[in-house]
Amino acid sequence: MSAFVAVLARDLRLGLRHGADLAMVVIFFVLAALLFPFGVGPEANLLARIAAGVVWVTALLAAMLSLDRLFHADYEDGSLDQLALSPAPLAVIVLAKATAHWLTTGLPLIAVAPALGLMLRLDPAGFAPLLLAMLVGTPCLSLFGAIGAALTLGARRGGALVALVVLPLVLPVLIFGVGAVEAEVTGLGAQPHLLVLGALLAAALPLAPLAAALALRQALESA
Amino acid sequence: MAKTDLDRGRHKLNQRSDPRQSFDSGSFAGAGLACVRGDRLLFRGLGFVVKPGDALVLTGPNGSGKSSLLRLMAGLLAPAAGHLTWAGRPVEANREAQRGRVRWLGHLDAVKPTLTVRETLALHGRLHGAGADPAAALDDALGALGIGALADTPGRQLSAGQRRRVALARLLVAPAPLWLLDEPTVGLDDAGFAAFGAVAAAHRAAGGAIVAATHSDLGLGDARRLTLADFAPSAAELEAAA
Amino acid sequence: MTGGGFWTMGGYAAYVWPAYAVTTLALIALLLGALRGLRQAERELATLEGSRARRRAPSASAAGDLA
Amino acid sequence: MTRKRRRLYLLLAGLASLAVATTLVLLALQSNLAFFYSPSEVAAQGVPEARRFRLGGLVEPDSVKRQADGVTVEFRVTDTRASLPVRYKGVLPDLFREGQGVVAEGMLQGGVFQASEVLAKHDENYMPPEVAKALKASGRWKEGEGK
Amino acid sequence: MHRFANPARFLRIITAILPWSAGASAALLPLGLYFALIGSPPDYQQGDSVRIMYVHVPAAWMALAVYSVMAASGAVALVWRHPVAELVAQAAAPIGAVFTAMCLITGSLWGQPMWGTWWVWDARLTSVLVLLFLYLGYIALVNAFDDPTRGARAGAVLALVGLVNLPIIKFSVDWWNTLHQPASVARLGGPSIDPQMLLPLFTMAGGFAAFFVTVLILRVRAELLRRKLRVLRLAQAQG
Repeated sequence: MSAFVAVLARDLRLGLRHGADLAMVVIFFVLAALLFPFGVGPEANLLARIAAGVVWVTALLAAMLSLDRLFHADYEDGSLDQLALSPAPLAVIVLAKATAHWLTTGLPLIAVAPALGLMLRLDPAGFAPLLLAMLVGTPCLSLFGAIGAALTLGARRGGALVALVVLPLVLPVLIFGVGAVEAEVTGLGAQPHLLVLGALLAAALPLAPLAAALALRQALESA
Repeated sequence: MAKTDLDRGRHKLNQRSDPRQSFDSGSFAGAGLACVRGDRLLFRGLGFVVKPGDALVLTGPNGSGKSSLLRLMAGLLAPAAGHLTWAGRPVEANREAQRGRVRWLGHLDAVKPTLTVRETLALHGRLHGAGADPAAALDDALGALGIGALADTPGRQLSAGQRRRVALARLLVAPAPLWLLDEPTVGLDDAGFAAFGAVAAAHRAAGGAIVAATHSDLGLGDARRLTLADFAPSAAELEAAA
Repeated sequence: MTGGGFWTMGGYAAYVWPAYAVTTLALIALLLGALRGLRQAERELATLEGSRARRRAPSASAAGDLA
Repeated sequence: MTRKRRRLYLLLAGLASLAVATTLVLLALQSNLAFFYSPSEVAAQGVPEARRFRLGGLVEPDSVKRQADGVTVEFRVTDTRASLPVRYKGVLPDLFREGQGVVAEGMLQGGVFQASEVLAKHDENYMPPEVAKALKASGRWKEGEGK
Repeated sequence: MHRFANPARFLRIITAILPWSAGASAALLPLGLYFALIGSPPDYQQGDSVRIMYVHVPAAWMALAVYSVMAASGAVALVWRHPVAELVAQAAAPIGAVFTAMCLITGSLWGQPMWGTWWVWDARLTSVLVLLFLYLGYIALVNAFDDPTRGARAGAVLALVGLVNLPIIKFSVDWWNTLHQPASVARLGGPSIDPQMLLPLFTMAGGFAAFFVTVLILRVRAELLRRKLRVLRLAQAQG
C-alpha cells in the first residue's frame, strides 16, 4: 500500500512539474475535436449526430499520445530497474503509475469534454451520459494503455506501434462509451452501456496491471 | 546438458575459490549459470559464492556478460540454466524477499531531472521500507557521499559525477546485505572515489557483501575476482548449439 | 446440382465464385510463401556452410602438401 | 507472514473486482444492449420522432405492400407482441420475405418507421428444399423459431 | 529445455508429421471442394449462395483455432521459456491473419446477397475484425525489436491479453441480438444443419486444419533454420 502511494505521489509530482506536456495532451484533444466542424461542415444536426463519437475518438487518440510517458522515461534512465527491484509487487507499481496517468490526462480530458460537447452541438440530454461514460471509460484507457506501453518498451518504432497494439483492446470502451450517449439521446437509456463500461473497468483493474507487469518483466530482461 | 553444466560449474567453483566454501547459510551463491541474450550464449557453467563481508569483482572484456550476470543476480534476468540460492534456499522461492535483500546500482543513475536529490532518495527509502528514522538515514547517506549541500537541487542541475553520487547514496538510504554495482565509480572524482571506498568498507565491515562489475580498480582491497572470459563458450560449442 | 446450373450458381455466381477464388488464392499464397521462406533459409545456410568448408579446405591441402 | 497476508488481500481484491465485473455484465445483459430494438421496446421506451435507430423483428405475414412506383415497399415489423409500420424505398435483400427476420435502420416519422436500409436476418437452420418441404408436410415445422 | 538446447527432437517430430498433414490436406481439400460445389444441395431459403458457408465457416473456425494455438504457445514460451514455443507462435500468426481475412471477405460476399449489405457493425463482425487487428498488432510487435527473443516474449503477452476476445466472438451472437445468425453447429441440441450440408462443411474444415498444420510446419522449419543461421554467424564472428 505504501509503495502504491509512494509511486503515485512521485508520478503526480513528475507529471505536474512537466506541466507543459500535460497541457499539450489537452490542447491536442481540443484541437483535434474542433477540426471536425471544418472537416464535415458546421451544420448543427450533423455535428450533433457525431459529437459523442468525435469526443471519444479524440480522447482515445490523446490518451495514446501520452502513453509513451508512462514507462518510457523510467525505462531509459534506469528508474524502472529500481522500481522493479522494490519488494512491492510490480503489478501494484503499475497500478499506481496507471492511476497517476489517469489523474494527469484522463481527468483534464473529462474537464474540457463538456466545452467540446457544446461546440459540437451535442444534444443537452447527452452531456450527463458522456461525462459518466468518460469517468468510467478513461481509466480503462490508462489501464489498457499501460499494457501497450509496457509491451512496446525498447521497440524500434514506438508511437505507431503502441496505437496498433492498444486500439483493438480499447475498442469496446469506445463502442460502449459512444453507445451510452446515443442510447440516452434516442430515449432508450444509457444505463446498460454504462454498466458494461463499469464491468470493463472492474475487470481491467486487477488484470491489466498483471499483464503489464508481465510485459515489463520481459522488457527488463532484455534491457 | 543441465547436469554436465552444473558439474562443470561446481568443478570451476572448487578450482577458483576456497574448497571449504559450500552453500552455507548466509551466503549468496550461483551454480551452473548460463545466460543467453538474443541468440547469443554469453557464458555457461558459471558458479560463485558470496559470503558476508565479501567483495566479488566481475571482470572480462566488453560483451562478456558482466552486466548481464549482475542483472541475473538481481533477479531482473532469468538464467537460461542453473540457479541462484540465498542461505542455501533457491531465490525463486521468495522473489520479493530477495528483492528486499538486494540494492542495485546500474550503469544508469535513475535520477529524474525535475526531482530534487532528497525526493529521489526519499522515494527509494519508502519503497524499500527505510529504518525507524528515514529522514536521518537520508541525511547520513547524503553526508557519506559528500552531497549534503545538494539535497534540494533538482537532478537536471547535477553533474555526471554528482548524479553518480546520488545513485550511490541510494545504497545507504535503506540498508540491505547485498550490493550489486555496475561500474560504480564511473564519472567520480578523487573525493567521490574515496567516499565510495569508505562507504563500501563500512558496508563490508557491517557484514554486507558487494558484487561489482568493472574495468577499473575499485579500491576494494581484498576483493576476489571472477573472470567471465573463463566461462565463455568456445566457437565449437556455439556451433554445436546451432 | 439443382437450380440454375453449375456455373451460374442459381444466380449467385457473382458471390460464390469470388469467395472460392479468394480462398484458393489465399491458401496458395500461404503455401508458396512458406515454401519460399524455407528455400531461402536453406540456401543461405548452404552458402554459409560452403564458405566454412572453403575456409577449412586450404589448411587441409597445405597438410597434404607436407605429406 | 505479512507478505503472504498482503498477497492474500491482493488476490481477494482482484477476485472481488472480477465478481463485480461479472455482475455488471449480467445486469447490463438484462436490458437490451443492442444492435437493434424490437417494436415492443420502441413502444415501451417512447422513442422520439426523427431519431435514428435500428428496428428488428419479423416481417408480419400478409403485410407487405408494394407501391405503384415499384420501388417503395410498406410492411409491418412484429415481435408478436407489438408491431410497427415500416416504409422503405430501395432494393430488398433476397432473403426478405414474410415471416422472416429483418433489421431496418431509419427513424420514426408520423408513427411510421422510415427505413433507409433494410437487412434480412436469417435463422441458423440450413437444409435442402426437399427436407424443408417434408418437414412442413409432416407438421414438425416451427415457424419463426430462430427469430 | 535450455534456450541453447538443440531443437533436433522437435524437428524430427514435425518432419515426421509433415507428410501426413500434407497428404491429408491434398486429399480433403479437393474432396471438400467437390462436396461443397457439386455434391451438396442448395439451401431451402438461400439457394446456392449457401455454398459460401463451406469456406466461410471453416475459415472462421481456423481464425479462432490458430489464435488459441498462438496464445497457448505464447503461454508455454513465457512459463517454460521454451524457444520452440516462441517459434510456433510466431509462425502461426500470419496464417491466422490470412484465415481471419478470408473469413471476413467470404462473409462479406455472403452478406451482400442474403442480408442486403456487404458489411454491418454488429457484434460478431466487429469482434472478428478486432481479431484481425490483434493478429496484425501481434505481427507488428514481434517484428519491432532488434532482439528476436524480446519480440517473441512481448508477442506472447499480447496474445494472452487478446485471448479475452475469443469468447466474445463465440458468444456475441447469443449475448446481443446481432444481424449475424446464432450458432448452427456447436450449439445445445445438436447442429441445425442438414447432414448433407454438414458433410462438406466438416470435410473442408478438416482440410483447412491439415493445411494449417502443413504450412505451420514449413514456417517453423524455416524459422529454425534462420535461428541456426544467426547462431552460426555469431559463432563465426567470435571464433
